[in-house]
Amino acid sequence: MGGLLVLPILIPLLTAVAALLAWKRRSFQRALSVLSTTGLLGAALWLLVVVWQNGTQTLQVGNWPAPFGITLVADLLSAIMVVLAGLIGLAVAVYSLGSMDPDREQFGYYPLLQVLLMGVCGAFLTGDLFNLYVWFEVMLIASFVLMTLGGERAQLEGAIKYVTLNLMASALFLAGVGILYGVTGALNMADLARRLEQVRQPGLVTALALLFLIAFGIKAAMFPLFFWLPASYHTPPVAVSALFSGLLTKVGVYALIRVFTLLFVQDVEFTHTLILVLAGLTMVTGVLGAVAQTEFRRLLSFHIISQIGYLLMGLGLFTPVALAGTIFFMVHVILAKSALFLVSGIVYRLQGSYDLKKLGGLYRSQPVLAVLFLFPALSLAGLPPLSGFFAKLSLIWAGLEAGQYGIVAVALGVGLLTLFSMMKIWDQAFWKPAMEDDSTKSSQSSSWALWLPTVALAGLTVLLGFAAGPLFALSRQAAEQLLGGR
Amino acid sequence: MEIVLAFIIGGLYAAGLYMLMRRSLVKLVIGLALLSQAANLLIFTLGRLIRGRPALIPSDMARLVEPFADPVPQALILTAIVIGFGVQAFAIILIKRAYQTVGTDDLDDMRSTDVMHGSSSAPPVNLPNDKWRSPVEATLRDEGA
Amino acid sequence: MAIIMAILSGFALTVVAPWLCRLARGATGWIIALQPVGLAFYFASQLHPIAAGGVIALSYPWVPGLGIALSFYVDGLSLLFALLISGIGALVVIYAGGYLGEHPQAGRFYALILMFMASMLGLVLAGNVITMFVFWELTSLSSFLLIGFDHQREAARAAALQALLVTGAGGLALLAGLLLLGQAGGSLELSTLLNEGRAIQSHPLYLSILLLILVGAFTKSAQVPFHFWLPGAMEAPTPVSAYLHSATMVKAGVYLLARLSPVLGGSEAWHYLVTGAGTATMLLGAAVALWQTDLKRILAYSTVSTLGALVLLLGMDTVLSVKAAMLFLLVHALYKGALFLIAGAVDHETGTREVTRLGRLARAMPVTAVAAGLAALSMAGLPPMLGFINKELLYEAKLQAPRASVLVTSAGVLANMFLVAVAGIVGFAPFFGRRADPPRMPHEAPLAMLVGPAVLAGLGLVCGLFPDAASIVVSAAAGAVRAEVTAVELKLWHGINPVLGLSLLTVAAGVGLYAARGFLRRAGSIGDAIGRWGPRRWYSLLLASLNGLARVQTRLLQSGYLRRYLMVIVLTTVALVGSTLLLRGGLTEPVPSLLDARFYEWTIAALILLATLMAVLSPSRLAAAAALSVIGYGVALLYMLFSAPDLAMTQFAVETLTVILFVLVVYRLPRFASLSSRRARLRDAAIALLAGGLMTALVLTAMTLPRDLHLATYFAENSLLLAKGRNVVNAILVDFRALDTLGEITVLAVAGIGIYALLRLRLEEPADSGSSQPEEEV
Amino acid sequence: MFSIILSTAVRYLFPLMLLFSVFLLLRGHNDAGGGFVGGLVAAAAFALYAIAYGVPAARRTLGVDSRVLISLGLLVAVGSGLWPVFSGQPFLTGVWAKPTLPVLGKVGTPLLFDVGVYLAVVGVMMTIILTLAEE
Repeated sequence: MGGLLVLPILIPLLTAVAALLAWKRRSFQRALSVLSTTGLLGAALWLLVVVWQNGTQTLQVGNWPAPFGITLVADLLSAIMVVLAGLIGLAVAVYSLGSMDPDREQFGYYPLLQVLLMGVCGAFLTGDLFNLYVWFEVMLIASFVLMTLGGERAQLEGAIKYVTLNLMASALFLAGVGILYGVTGALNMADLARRLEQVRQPGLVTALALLFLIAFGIKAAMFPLFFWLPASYHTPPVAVSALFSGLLTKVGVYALIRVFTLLFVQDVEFTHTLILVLAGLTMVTGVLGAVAQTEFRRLLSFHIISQIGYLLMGLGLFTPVALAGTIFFMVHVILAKSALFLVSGIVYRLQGSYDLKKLGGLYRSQPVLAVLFLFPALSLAGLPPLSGFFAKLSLIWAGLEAGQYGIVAVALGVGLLTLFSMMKIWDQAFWKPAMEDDSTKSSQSSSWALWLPTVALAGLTVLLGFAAGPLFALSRQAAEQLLGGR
Repeated sequence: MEIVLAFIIGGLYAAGLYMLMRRSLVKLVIGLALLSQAANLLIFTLGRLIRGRPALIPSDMARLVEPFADPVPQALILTAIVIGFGVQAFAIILIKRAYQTVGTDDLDDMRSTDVMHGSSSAPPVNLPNDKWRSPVEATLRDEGA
Repeated sequence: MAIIMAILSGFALTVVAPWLCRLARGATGWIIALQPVGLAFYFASQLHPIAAGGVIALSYPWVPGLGIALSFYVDGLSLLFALLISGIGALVVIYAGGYLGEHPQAGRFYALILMFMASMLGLVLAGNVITMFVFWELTSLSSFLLIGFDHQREAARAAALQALLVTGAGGLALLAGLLLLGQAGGSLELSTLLNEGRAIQSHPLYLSILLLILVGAFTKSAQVPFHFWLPGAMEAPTPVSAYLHSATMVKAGVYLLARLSPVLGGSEAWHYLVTGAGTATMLLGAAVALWQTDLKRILAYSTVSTLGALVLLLGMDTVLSVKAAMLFLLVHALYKGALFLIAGAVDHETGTREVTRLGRLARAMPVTAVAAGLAALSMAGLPPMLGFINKELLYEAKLQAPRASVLVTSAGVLANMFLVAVAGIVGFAPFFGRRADPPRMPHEAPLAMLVGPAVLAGLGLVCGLFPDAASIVVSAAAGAVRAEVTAVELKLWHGINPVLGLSLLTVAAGVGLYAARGFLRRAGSIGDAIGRWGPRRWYSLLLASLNGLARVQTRLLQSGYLRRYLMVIVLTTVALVGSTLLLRGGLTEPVPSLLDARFYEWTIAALILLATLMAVLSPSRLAAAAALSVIGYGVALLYMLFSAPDLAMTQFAVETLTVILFVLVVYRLPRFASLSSRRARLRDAAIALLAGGLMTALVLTAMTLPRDLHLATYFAENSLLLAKGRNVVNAILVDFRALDTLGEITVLAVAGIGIYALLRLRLEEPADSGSSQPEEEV
Repeated sequence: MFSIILSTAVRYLFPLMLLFSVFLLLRGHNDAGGGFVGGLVAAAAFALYAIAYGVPAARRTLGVDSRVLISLGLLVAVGSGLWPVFSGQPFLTGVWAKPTLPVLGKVGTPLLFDVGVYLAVVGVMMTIILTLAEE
C-alpha cells in the first residue's frame, strides 16, 4: 500500500512532463490535465480510505530506513489535504478549459498547474523537514510562473511583492532547518521531535519555534505578514486566483499545524498563546481589509487572510476539539473560497469587470449564479446549515470549553463582518440594478466548463453542512492522531 | 572560525535585508541573492567546520572514518543552491520585464495592485485582463502565427 | 416523521415554486396554499393529545461529536406557534397571489416565503438548541431576502441589510449563549435542558448565558434598543410585513423566551432585564406609532409595542402573565395580520399608504372595510372581540404582578391608550373617516386579497363570542411554558371589577387621543427626536465608522510599499524571535575554541565582509554585481577550505552564471539613483543590523550545543556499501535523498519555462505589434 | 577577426568541454562532480558555440528543442525512480547491474538519475540563454 503515497506526487509530475513534451498541442494538454487531476483525486481518495481503515501509512523513499532516507507519511490530516488538493486541482483544471486564454495555454499553463499540485501534495505528504522545504520551493516557483504568466502590468507588479516576500520566508525556513539540524542532527520530523525533547537549551528551541512561526506565517498570510497576498492574488487569471486561494496559504497553515503539534510543544503556554493572539489579529485585520474593498477579487483575497485566522485559532487553542475544528474549517474554507473565486470569474465573463461599482443586476438576470454565490458566501460567513457554520461552531465550542472568551468574541464578531462584506458583493453585483450601458458587456454565453466546477464546489459547501457529522468525526480522528504522540 | 562565520552570516543577512528595503528593483534582486547566500552559509557553519577532510571515501577504504566533514549539510546546501539559482534567475528576468512594462525601476511606482480604487494618489490601474476571445478569433490568430 | 415531512415539504416546495409559478401563473397562490392548509390541519389534529400533556419528540444524530442532533420537540407552545405559522401562512400565500399578480419575480417570492415558512416551523418545532439556531438563522436570511425583494430600490436593500446585521449580530450572541447553556447544562437537547433549570441558574456563567440569549431574543423581537430594524423592514412587500414582521418571525424571540423560561426564568436578573426591556419597548412603540402617517409604519410601531408587551408578560413569569402572553400572541397575530393585509390592499387599490390621504373607502371597498373594522375593534380591545378578553386578562395579570405592579399596570394602560388611538387611525379612519384624495379611484380588492383579512378578522370575532376553541390552544401553550397543567378559562364578561374600570379608562383616553391626532402631529413628533438621537442613528454611525476604520487600517497596512511590508516582517521577526531568545534564556555565550582560525581564513572572511559592504554602498550597478560575485567566490573558497569540494565547484559555476545573467539584465536598467532620504537609510540599516545580529546570535547559541552525527555516521558507513558511491555527498543527492533532487530539478525546469514565458508571452503590449510573438520554429 | 579567433577556438573547445562535462557527470558518484555541474559545463559549451556561430547554429547543434530536453531530463530522472517500482520496491530505490564496467564502475539507477539531472540542467540553461540571446 505504501506505493500509494507516491502517486499524488508522481501523477502530476508525469503529466507535467507529458504536457511539456507536447508543448504546442493545446487540446492534448487540456484533455490530459483534466484526466490527470481526476486520477489525482481518485488516488487521493483511495489514500484517504486506506488511512482511515488501516491507520497512518508510511513509505521509505529509496528503501532507506527511517531517520536516514526521506519518509513519506500519510496520516488522516495529510490524506484529507491531498484529497482537497485533488479536488481543487480538478475543479480548476475543468474551469480552465473554459476560461484560460489560448496564449497562456500555449505557454505552459497546464504543466505549471501540475507542478504546483505536485509541490502541494509533496508538502502534505513528506515527513522530512528539508524535503518539505523542497516541496515548498516547487510549489512556489510554479506559483511564481503562474502568477506572471501573460506578463500584464498588474501581474508583474503583484508578482514582485509576492516573490520577494515568499523568498524571504523561504530564507527564514531554510535557516530554521539549518539550525535545527545543527542542534539535533536530524531532518526526519519524528526523529526531530524525539531529539528536540533532549535539547539542553529550551529557550533556543522556543526561539526556533518562533522563527518557524514567522517563516510559515508569511506563507500562511498570518498577521502581520500577509502583505503579499492582497497585493497579488487578484492579478492573474481567475482560475489561477482560485487555485492559489484554495491551496497555497493552506500549505503554510498545514506546515504550522505540523510543526506546532509535533516539533514545538515544549512551551505550549507561550507559543500557542502567541498563535492565538495572532489568530485573532489575523481575523480582524483581514476582514476589515475586506470591508474596505470595492473589487470582487480583492475583497475575496482579504477574506482569505481573515479565514486563516480561524484556522490558526484551533491550533492556538490546542485541544482535540479545537484542532478538529481547524481541520473541518480547512475543508470548508478551501471549498467555499475557491467556489467564490470561480463565481467571480463567471461574473467577469458576464459583465466584463471585477469592480463592484460597475457590476449589477445579476440577481435578476442570473438567478442560478446568485444561488451559486450565496451558498459559499453565506457558508463563509458561518450561516447554518452550511459547512462554514459547523466549522465555526466547533472552533467556538472549543474556545468556550477552554475558557478563551476573548478569541470566541472575536471569532463571532468577525463572522458578522464577513457577512457584512459578502452582502456588499451581493448588494452591488447582484441586487443593484444593472448599469444602463449594456454595450460594454461581453456575450452572455459561457461554457459548461465554467459552471460545472462552480456548481460542484458550491454544492459541496451545502452538502458538507448536512454531512457535518461524519466530517467532524473524521476531523476529530485526525486531530487525535496529531496529538496522539503526546 | 565558526564565530567569524557567524558574524559574516549576520552581515550577509543585514546587507540582504537592507538591500531589500531599497526602492530600486536591482537592489531588490541583490538583496535576494545575499539572503540565499547567507542561508547557505548558515547551514554550512552549523554543520560544523572540518578542514581538509571531505566526505569522499578513499579508494582503499570501505567507509569514511572520523573525523570527516558532515556530508548532510553539504547535500542540503547543494540542493538549496540549485533551487536558489533557479529562483534568482527567474527573479532577475522578472525585474527586467517589470521594468519594461511599468517603465521604471522605482518600487514605489509599483503600487497599483495594492492601492484601493478611487484613491487619487494611485497610478492608473491596469486591470488584469483575461481576454475572452471567441474560438474563431483565437483560431485565426493561431493560424496567422 | 410527520414533523420532518412538515418542514421538508416546505423546503421542497421552495425549490419547485419558481417552476410552478411559471405553469400556474395567477393560480399559484391558491395551489401553494394547499401545503400550509394541510399543515394547519395536521397540527390541529395533534391538539388534543398535546393539550393533555403529551409531547412529540424525535431525534436524529447530526454531529454527534459535538452533541448536535436534528431533534424535534413538540408541546403546547410549539403547537400554538405552528398553528399560527401554517394558518396565517396559507392566508398570506393566497393573498400574495392577488397582491403580486403577474409580477415577473413572483416565483422567487413564493420560493422565499415558503423557505421562511419551513424555517419558522423548524424553529418552533426544534428540540435541540442548535437545530433551533439553524432555523433561527434561516428565518433571518429569508427575511433579508424578502425585505430586499424589491431590490431595484436602494432603500429596500439598505433596510434588508440593516435587518440582517441587527438580527445577525443577535444571532451570534445567541449562538454563544446557547453553546454556553449546553456546556452548563451538559446537553444541547431541550428535553434535557428543561429539567436542568436549577443547575444552570446556580452555574457561575448563568448571567453571561442569560445576557447573551436575551440579546438574541431582543434583536429578533425588536426590543429597545434593537427595535429600529423592524419599521425599516416595512420596505418589504406587504404580505411579508404581515407574515414575517408581525405575525411570526418577530415573535421568534418571544418564543425563545417562553421556551427557555423554565430554564432561565424566575431569577431576579431575568425579571428585571426582561420586564424592563419589555416595558420600554411597549411604551416607545405605542407612542411613536401615533405620530406616523404611513399605514405600514404605524402598524410596525404598534407591533413593536405589542412585542414589548409580550416580553414584559414573560418577564413577570406568573401563571397568569404567561396565560395572558399566550392569548395575546394569538390575538395579535389575528388582528395585526388582518390589518397589515388590509393596508396592503388599500395601498394596492389606492396607490398610497399615507393615512392623511385616505378616507371614506368603505363604499368602494365594503368587505375590506368590515374586516378592518373588526380587526380594529379587536386591537382596541373592545367587546365582543377576542381582543377584549385578552386585554382584560392582560390587566388582571399586571395587577397581580409580583413586583412593581402599579408601575407595570400604569405602563400597560398608557400603552393601550395609544394603541386604541392607533387602531382608530388604521382600521377606522381610512374607511369611515373624512373624504380624502387618494391617487387612484379605489375598487374592492380581488378575492385572493379579501380571504386573508376576512378570515383573520372573522376569527377574532368568532373566538370572542365562543372562546373555548382559543382556550384549548392557549392552555396547552401556557401549560408547556409553566411546565404544569394550566387551565385557561376565557370569558367575555367578567363582572364589574377594577379591570373593567381600567378598560373603560383606556378606551376613553384612546378615543381622546384619536380625536386629537391631527393636533398632536402638528405639535411635533417623538418619532423625529428618536430618529435624530435614537439607535438608528447609532447604527449608521457605527456602520460609517466601521467603513472608515476599515479604510484607514487597510491604507495603513496594505500601503503598496514593498519596503514597508519588509520592514514590518523584519521587525516582527526581530521582536518575536529576539525577545524569546533574550527573555526565555535562549542566549548562551559562544565556545571560545570556535574562534580558532587561520590567517588565510581571516583574509577570506575580511574579503567577504568588504565585498558585502561594497555591494550595499556602491553607487554603480556593475560594481555591485562584481561585489556580489566576490562574495560568491569567497563563500566558494570557504566551502573548499572546509572540506566541501562539490559545494565549492557548484558555487563557482552558479555564481558565474548568476552574475552573467545579472549583468546582462541590469545593463538595460537605469542607474542607481539615491531614492530614499538619509534618515530612511539609517533607519533601515539599523533594522537590518538588528536582524543580522539576531541571526548571528542564533548561530552562536546553536553552536554551543554538541554535534550530533547520527545521520552522517550512517551515510559514512553505507555510502559505498549500499549506495555504491565513494562521494558521500553525491550518494546523498542521487540516492539517499534523491527525492530532494527530483524536486530540485523540477524547480529548475519550471524556472526555465517561466523565464521563457516571461520573455516571450506579452499580453499587454500595443495590439499592432502583436500581443505575443509567434513561436520560433526549431 | 575576433569572431574568427573565437570560432576557431570554439571549434576545438566545444567537443572538449562536452567531453569534460560527461566526465564530470560520470565520476560524480565517486569524486567531486555530478550531474548538475556537468550539465552546467555542457551548457557553457553550447553558450560559447552560440556566441561564436550564432543562436540558430547552436540550436541546430543541440539537435532538440531545449524545452524537450528539460522534459527528457525529468523523464529520465523519474524513470530511474520508477524502475524499481516495477519489481515491487519503493520509488527511487537504487537498482544496480551485476557487472562492474571498466570506466564507470558500478552502473545503476542512481547514475541514470544523475543523467536525468544533467539533461534537465542543460535544457534549462539552454532555454534561458537562447531565449535571452534572441531578445
